[in-house]
Amino acid sequence: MLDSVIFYFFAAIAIASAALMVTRRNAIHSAVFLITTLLATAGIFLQLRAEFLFAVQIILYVGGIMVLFIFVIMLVRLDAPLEKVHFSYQRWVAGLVAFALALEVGATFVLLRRLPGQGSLVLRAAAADKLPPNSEALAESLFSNYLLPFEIASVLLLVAMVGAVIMAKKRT
Amino acid sequence: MHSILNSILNYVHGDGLTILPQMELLLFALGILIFDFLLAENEKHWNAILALMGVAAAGIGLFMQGQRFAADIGYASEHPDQGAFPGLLGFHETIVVDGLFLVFAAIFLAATALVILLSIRYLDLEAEQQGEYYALLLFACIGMMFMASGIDLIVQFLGLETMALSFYVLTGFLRREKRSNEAALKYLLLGGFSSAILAYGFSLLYGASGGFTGIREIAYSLDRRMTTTDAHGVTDWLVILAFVTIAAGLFFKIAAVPFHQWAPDVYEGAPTPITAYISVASKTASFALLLRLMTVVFGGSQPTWVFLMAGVAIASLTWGNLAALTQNNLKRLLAYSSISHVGYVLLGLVAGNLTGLIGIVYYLLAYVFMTLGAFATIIILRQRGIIGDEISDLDGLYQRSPYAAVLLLVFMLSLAGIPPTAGFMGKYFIFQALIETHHPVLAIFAALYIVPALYYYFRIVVHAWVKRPGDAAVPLISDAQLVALTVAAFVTLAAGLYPEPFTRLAHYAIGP
Amino acid sequence: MTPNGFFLEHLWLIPLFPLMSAALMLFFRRLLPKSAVSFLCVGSVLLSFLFACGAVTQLLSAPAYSRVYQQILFEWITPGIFHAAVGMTEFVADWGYLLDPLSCVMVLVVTGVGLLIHIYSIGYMHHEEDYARYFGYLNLFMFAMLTLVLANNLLLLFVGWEGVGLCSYLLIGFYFQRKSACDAGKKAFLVNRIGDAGFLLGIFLIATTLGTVRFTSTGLPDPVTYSGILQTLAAVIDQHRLAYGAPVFTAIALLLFAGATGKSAQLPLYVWLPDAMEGPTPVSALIHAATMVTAGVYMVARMNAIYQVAPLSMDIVAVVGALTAIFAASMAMVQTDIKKVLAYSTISQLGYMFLALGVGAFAAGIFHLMTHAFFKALLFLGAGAVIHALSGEQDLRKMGGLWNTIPRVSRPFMIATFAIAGFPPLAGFFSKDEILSHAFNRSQMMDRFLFLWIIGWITAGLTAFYMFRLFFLAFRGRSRIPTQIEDHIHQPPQSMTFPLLVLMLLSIAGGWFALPVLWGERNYFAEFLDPVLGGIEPDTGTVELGRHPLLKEYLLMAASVAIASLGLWLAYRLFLKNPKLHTKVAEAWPRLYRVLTHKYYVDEIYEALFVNRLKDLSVSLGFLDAKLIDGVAVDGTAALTRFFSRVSMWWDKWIVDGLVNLLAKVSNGFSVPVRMLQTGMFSTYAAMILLGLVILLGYYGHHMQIWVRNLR
Amino acid sequence: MPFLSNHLLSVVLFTPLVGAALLCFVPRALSEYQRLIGNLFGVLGFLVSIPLVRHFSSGSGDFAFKESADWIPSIGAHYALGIDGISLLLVMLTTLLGMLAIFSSWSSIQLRTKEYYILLLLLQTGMLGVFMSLDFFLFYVFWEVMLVPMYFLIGVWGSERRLYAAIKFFLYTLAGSVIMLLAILALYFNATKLTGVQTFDIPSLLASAQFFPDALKGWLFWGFFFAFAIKVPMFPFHTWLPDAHTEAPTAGSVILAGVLLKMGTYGFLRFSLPILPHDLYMRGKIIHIVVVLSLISIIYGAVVCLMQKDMKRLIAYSSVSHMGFCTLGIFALTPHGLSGSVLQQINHGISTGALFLIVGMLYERRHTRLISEFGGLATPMPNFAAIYLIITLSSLGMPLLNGFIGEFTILQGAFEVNHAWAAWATLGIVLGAAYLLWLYQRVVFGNVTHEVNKTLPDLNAREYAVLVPLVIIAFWIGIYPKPFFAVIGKPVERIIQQVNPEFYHNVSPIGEGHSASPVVGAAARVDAAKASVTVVEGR
Amino acid sequence: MMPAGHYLFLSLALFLIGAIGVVTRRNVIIVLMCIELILNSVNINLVAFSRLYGDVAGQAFALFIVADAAAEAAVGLGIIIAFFRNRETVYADEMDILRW
Repeated sequence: MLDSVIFYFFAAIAIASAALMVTRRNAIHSAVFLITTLLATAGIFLQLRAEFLFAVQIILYVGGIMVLFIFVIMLVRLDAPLEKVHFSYQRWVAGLVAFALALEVGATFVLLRRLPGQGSLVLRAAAADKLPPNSEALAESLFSNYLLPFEIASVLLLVAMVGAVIMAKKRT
Repeated sequence: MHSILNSILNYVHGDGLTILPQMELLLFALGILIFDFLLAENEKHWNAILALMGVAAAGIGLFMQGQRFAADIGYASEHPDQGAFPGLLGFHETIVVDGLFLVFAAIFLAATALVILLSIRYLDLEAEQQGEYYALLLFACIGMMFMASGIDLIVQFLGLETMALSFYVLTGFLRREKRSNEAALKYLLLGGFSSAILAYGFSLLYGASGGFTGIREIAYSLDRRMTTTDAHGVTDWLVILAFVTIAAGLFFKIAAVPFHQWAPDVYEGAPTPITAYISVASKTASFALLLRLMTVVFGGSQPTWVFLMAGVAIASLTWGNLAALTQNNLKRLLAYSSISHVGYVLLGLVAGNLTGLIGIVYYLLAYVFMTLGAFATIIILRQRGIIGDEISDLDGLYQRSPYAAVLLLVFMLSLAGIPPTAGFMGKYFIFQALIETHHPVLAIFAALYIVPALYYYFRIVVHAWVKRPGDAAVPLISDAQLVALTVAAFVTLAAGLYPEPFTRLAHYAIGP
Repeated sequence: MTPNGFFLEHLWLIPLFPLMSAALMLFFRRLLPKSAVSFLCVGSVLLSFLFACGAVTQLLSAPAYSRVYQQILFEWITPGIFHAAVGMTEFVADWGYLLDPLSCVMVLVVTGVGLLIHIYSIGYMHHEEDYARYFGYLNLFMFAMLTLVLANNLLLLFVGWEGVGLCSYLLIGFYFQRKSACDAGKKAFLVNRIGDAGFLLGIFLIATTLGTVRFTSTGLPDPVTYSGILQTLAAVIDQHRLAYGAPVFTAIALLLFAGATGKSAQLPLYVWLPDAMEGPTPVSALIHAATMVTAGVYMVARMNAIYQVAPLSMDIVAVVGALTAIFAASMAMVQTDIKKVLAYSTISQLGYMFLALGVGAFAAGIFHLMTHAFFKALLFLGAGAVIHALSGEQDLRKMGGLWNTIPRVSRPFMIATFAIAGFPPLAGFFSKDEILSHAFNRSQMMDRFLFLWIIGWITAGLTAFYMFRLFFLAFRGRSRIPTQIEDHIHQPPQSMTFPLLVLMLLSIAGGWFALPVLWGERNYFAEFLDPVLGGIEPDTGTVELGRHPLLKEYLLMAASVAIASLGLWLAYRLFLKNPKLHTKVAEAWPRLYRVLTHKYYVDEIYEALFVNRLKDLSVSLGFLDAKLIDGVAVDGTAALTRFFSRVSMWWDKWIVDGLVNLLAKVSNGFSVPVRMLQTGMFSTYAAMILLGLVILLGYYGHHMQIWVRNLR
Repeated sequence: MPFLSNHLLSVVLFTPLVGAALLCFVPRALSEYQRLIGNLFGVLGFLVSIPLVRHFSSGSGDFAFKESADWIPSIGAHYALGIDGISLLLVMLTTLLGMLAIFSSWSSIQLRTKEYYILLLLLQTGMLGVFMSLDFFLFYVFWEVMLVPMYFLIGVWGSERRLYAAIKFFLYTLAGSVIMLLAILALYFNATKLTGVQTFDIPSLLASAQFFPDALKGWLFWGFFFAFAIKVPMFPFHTWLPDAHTEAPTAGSVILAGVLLKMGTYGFLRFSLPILPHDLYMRGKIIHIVVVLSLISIIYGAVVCLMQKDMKRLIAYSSVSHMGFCTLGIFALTPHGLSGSVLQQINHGISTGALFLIVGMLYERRHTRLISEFGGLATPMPNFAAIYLIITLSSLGMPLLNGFIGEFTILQGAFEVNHAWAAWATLGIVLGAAYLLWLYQRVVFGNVTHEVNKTLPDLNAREYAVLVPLVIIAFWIGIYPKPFFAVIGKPVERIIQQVNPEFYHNVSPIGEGHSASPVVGAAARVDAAKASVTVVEGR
Repeated sequence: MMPAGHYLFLSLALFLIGAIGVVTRRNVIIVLMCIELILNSVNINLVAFSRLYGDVAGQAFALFIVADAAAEAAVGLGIIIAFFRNRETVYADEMDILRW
């Protein structure tokens, strides 16, 4: 029961702030709402017993990436001239398409008469106490099964670093 | 000391072998990044040489892999009781070295080498001769190789992202160029969006399969789900959603209609060698990925998506050809034409039989060299003070540089699919596959699209051959460019005149 | 016992002489002086004539029914086997020559008259610059004509047939600077081509019916390998595989006859012959009077076996001949151009010949062909001499009183006029009388064919009338010649008068070969030809005159002489006695006169028919501008085809090609909007990606039902 | 040298290519040398093809001078060459016209001579390859390859609307050939399915095609049909032709009309006929459609000719008409039709090639092709007029010249099958005379209407050298076509045996199935009867 | 434990919101943020499934996704800065040099 309360609470926050993020004029506001969404997601991670990811989400996402975003927003001084029209002119078209997508996904559900939450997806999940300690398990997985992705991720980050440096450095 | 060497050797003969070429590339890429600091402004060419050496080293690594693969396959054929031989597996079966990887990796390496050759003078002209450029090229190549060799969703995704991120940066490498900036930004945003969609699909696939990330396990479990009556349909919508999102992500990468719109803009804005690289290598790598996913994971549901694929293919053919008809920017024109080529390759997937798959590989092989060649000609046009990507910049190329004009003709013929060029052979296999799988109408459609294609390719030829040169100077062609051009032309012609080895290669890639 | 001998063995040389000379003329005309040209050309024809005489003599030495000599030089067209109605057989057209009584007559007429006209041409054309070209064409014509008459199969005959047509085209257009000459040449060629198309189809039909195009296998070593039309026809009828009068025979006969109407200027394809008078006069004499135009007659006679088993076609031939005869004669009465009169007269006389063929009197037809060749050649040459003397004047209204000025011309001309008018004992009398008598016999057999004789009889009167009109206008009465021309009138040179003289003798004596049987003489001519013209039944020859009562014969003769005299008298009254009278007559029947002078408006009808059609179409379709109509009206005969041509062009440009171009335009037109979707706007692209997702999902939304249903 | 004599066809095929390769290395400034080498290889190309005639024996009707080597074993494509009588004639025509075309360009091409000769030589290799290939894959490669040089010949050296014409030619032909490619693939696929052997070998594929179901054969036929119909060109696929012929340089027009169009008819003969369905109804329908299109081509082409103002355009349309005869002959499916058609292809190459050469000569003198610009040329150029006349006559089917033999044989063949076909086609002959003579009259006869024309020089030695061989061949075929028929006969018989075997079994349509011999016997009896009459007379 | 479908639904909602943001926003920085949002929704999926199947692979995957998001953000922001330097704007509808 508590589980559901926690879930619905965080889910509500996540969706609401995501919606707000998309609709705010001010980029900084948007960024702040994104942070809220990410934090809510972190909560859901916790609810799902993914403690390590919860930490990563807060430290890396909220602490790292979003700071970067805000930093850039400041850098490009977009707070000064607020967007006059914050939706671009094709918003109706785009909105329509997105709506159609949502509708189709919904239709897919209805068509199959299997709304999410029903059917065999509600397999009894493994009991929380039977789960191994999350960080350890993840670490083991990362350094055994997913050793190679781990290495590739390092290359990826290297690329990102090099790229960011090249792109952002002042012209010579 | 000796033991360290020993362990390295052990590693190289074990898991290490499966990522040997990537490791070598990485080593050289890092080397370039470091070495770059030591080089004076006028010595930057060494970066390129280092990069080429890296490619060569990777080539040797690839060759070693090939040797081992051949040996193992021989062993497996002598011991059929041990089950089908999937290739050299490594890293907890997240990666495989098989024919497909070997051939595609060879293609990537060749493309990378050619692009490096083409870049040297181009970067000089743009005054952007920097080590990072070559390093990023190699990084991109690493990413593509992982895309081709990964049999785990995570490896594939990370490989894709490595490649994509390198390309975003490379596209925007000419930071002073507005077009380059804009292209990079568009590419990044759209690419990021599509990657996110792809990731969403992967996550669904992970769920639908019951917690697997290896594609073979996923395939196995999906097959079981589909055949067991009990749990039927439950995950169907998940699979569908997964398929749709994955397909959308990959269609974006290969620039198939309607996910193609980034291509012309990015092609136009990016530095031309990078354009060539994107249009060639990125597309080929994404096809490798598509091929793996579609044949392994979604192979069982082929009948359900074949019409979808056909629709996308026809749409790509139509859109690409139509838009190219009146295009005057060479790079955009080739972008549109590459969209139509995607259509042909997808038709191979529609057929889906052995000939079709061979056709895909052959077509991509041909496509790489002929498109690189075509872009190489555009790169040659880039001279001091001339951007050289408008069709009129070609005027009188024949008088100015007959060799380039002749090669351009070869590339255009090949792109159009006129024998005896590689492009024709590629189309040949695709058509053959369509006929074999009883898709005559598709075949007729595809065949007739050669006609408009020829029209716009020959617009280019007309400018190069028939139109009088204006006051344009004789283009200076560097030796490196000449080598690249010649190699591209040689392969394009050789694969058309004597297709046998290339056919074998394609066969090798697909396996028995 | 087959005939043989040197000349027969060298039969192939007869056409070859003129060919070689022609080749020399045409390729080396720059190098040869006029004297050499004359020598070579006349010499070659003389050689042909001598060889022809030799061959005929050697042939005559054989008994009557063995008088066939056939030689095959090589196999010409050998395209392989085919299905004929008689079975599968190999198609072979030889290059071979056949000399039998019929070709004897023809070859002698052709070489003989040809030789005379060559000689005549030396004088007539001596001031011509393109002397060598003229003689080259003339010799080429001799080659073609000799090939025609000596050919041993229909296809080789067709070679000659087309060859003479070509030479006619070239010679009519000899003065190629004159547009009218070129047009006339073209008209001749085209009208002939229409007939030839029929002829060709006839050949095909013969080949597919009988499996061969060779006339006869007589004279060849082996009748099985060398099958002939005559023999196969006999066999087919003999075995009752095709009946006498079978439609296929009629079809063959009529198709061949279509060719003959073109070449021999019969209704309705006669229109080219009057125009053909644009050529030099000796040409008119040789080609358009004596030889080429009779090719049709020769061909029908040659194929008489077919015609005899197709009675319906015989009747049609007779009717067409008779109608042509009177039709042309009526037009000849009012012509003012001396050559045009003769041209219409030629058409009329050819009509007589076809009348003869049609009533089964093949020998009579050939006989008239021969005599006609003599006197008509004489008339033309005479006319040519007159024109020559008058420095090119051809209008009868500007002549007159030449009787004593050029006696070497006027005397032979008068003889020829009497001959053609049919006064005894000149050649024309016998031949024409024989035709009329056969026509009358035909009406005895079938009453409704009496009109054939009546027409022939009336035509005889008309002939006398227009010929004497011509004679009186040209030679008698008051001179109407402008003075500056009159001063230059001169007697023709020897080379021109000699042929006239010879022809005059022939016009007188030519008829005595076939004196009527009732005079107690044998009709040598008919007997001579009987082996060829006797049809496939050897015992039913055409020589049946003896059966008829004498009185009737005499009456017929008297009738024709009487009507000829009437014609003479009328002409005398109208044109000599009282020159004003004929204008009064003309004014009395203005309509008739006008119709006649306008040649029954046939050219105009052809023209108007097409033009009006064209106008209707063009108004209703609204495509064609006035300019086109004007342009087409100028050349009415081609109007319809040109109209179709325009329409076809239009069709080509806007429909056939238009579709292609339209496709190109449409795709180009679509190109721009498609590119416009490439707005450069990021959001559009992103929206497009989403749209793609929608489409993919939508596809599955549709597809899933099936999938799920299958799973359940 | 045994190697050369064993690879005679390869030698013939690649001689022009060697020339082209050699020309690549001649510096651009030395245009005289380029000209020399170009002409040398043109002549050489013809000379090396002469041994083909000498060593060809028309006895078996099978392919001679066969060569075969593996090319793409994985799909069963071979480098396989071979010729039978039909291809022999076409090969000879190609080398001859190729030589003359190169020779005719001596003075008319001053721009980019090197490339010009290279392209002409390449073109020749392509065309020869089409006629020699015994492998479908190879055939298709040559078929397409040849488009490229032709495109450039039109596009670079053509007249005003050259680019339009060139691309139109290319696209039109390409559209047909890609469909043909699919048909080839389908044929290959089905044959492989049938026999289990992967091969592109033409004879064996066509042999397996005999066992295909009729519906499939019908589809295959139409697949091939478009490519060939466009190439021939048959109404309504002909509109590329007037443009291409008109805009191309003289040599290009000569080759286009002389050789390229023959590829279509050759294709019909070699590939389309053997895949005709056996079912008489289906076959009849197909043949009916094709024949009607041929007839329309004949008449339509001729009618359109009457309206042309441009000489080359007129001759181009006349090609439509003449090629209509060829297709008519082919689809008559009788030995006569086929033999005539093959011969007519040669004839058309000779006559129309010569006509284009003639127009080219006028164009070189006056730089216009409008008929109205000429008139009265007989006065300044009498020899020209004479040769022109001969060629005109040959084209309009005057007996003793080549055109007649072909047309007659075709018509005879068509007549055997259907009288109406022949009758309609005969109309084409009549019209043919009309437009050709009218053209001749407007150009050659009459007074000289333009002052410039008064001083036009007559033919020079080089022009004689180009035209006289054609005139000689025209007469040769016209007077003694037997050797040609002999060469064609066997292959044609083979084709008919394969396509229309009933032809050789059918009984005569009239009567109760008598064979030929009794009739001849009866004929002999008639002769005997006549002889007896003779004897009676003799007494 | 909640039914897995609810997590999917949440993730789908975030995905759609993110997609709508990508499509409709002019400011490229916000677009980039929306992409981050989508990646976040992916993570929810992965973690939920991971929990469902009691298997850490999903979490590992999610970790890599985070890494990727970080990398993308870094490069993206770098490019945005470079773009801004040249064009003095970050509005998507003002980048329209490349079109047609």
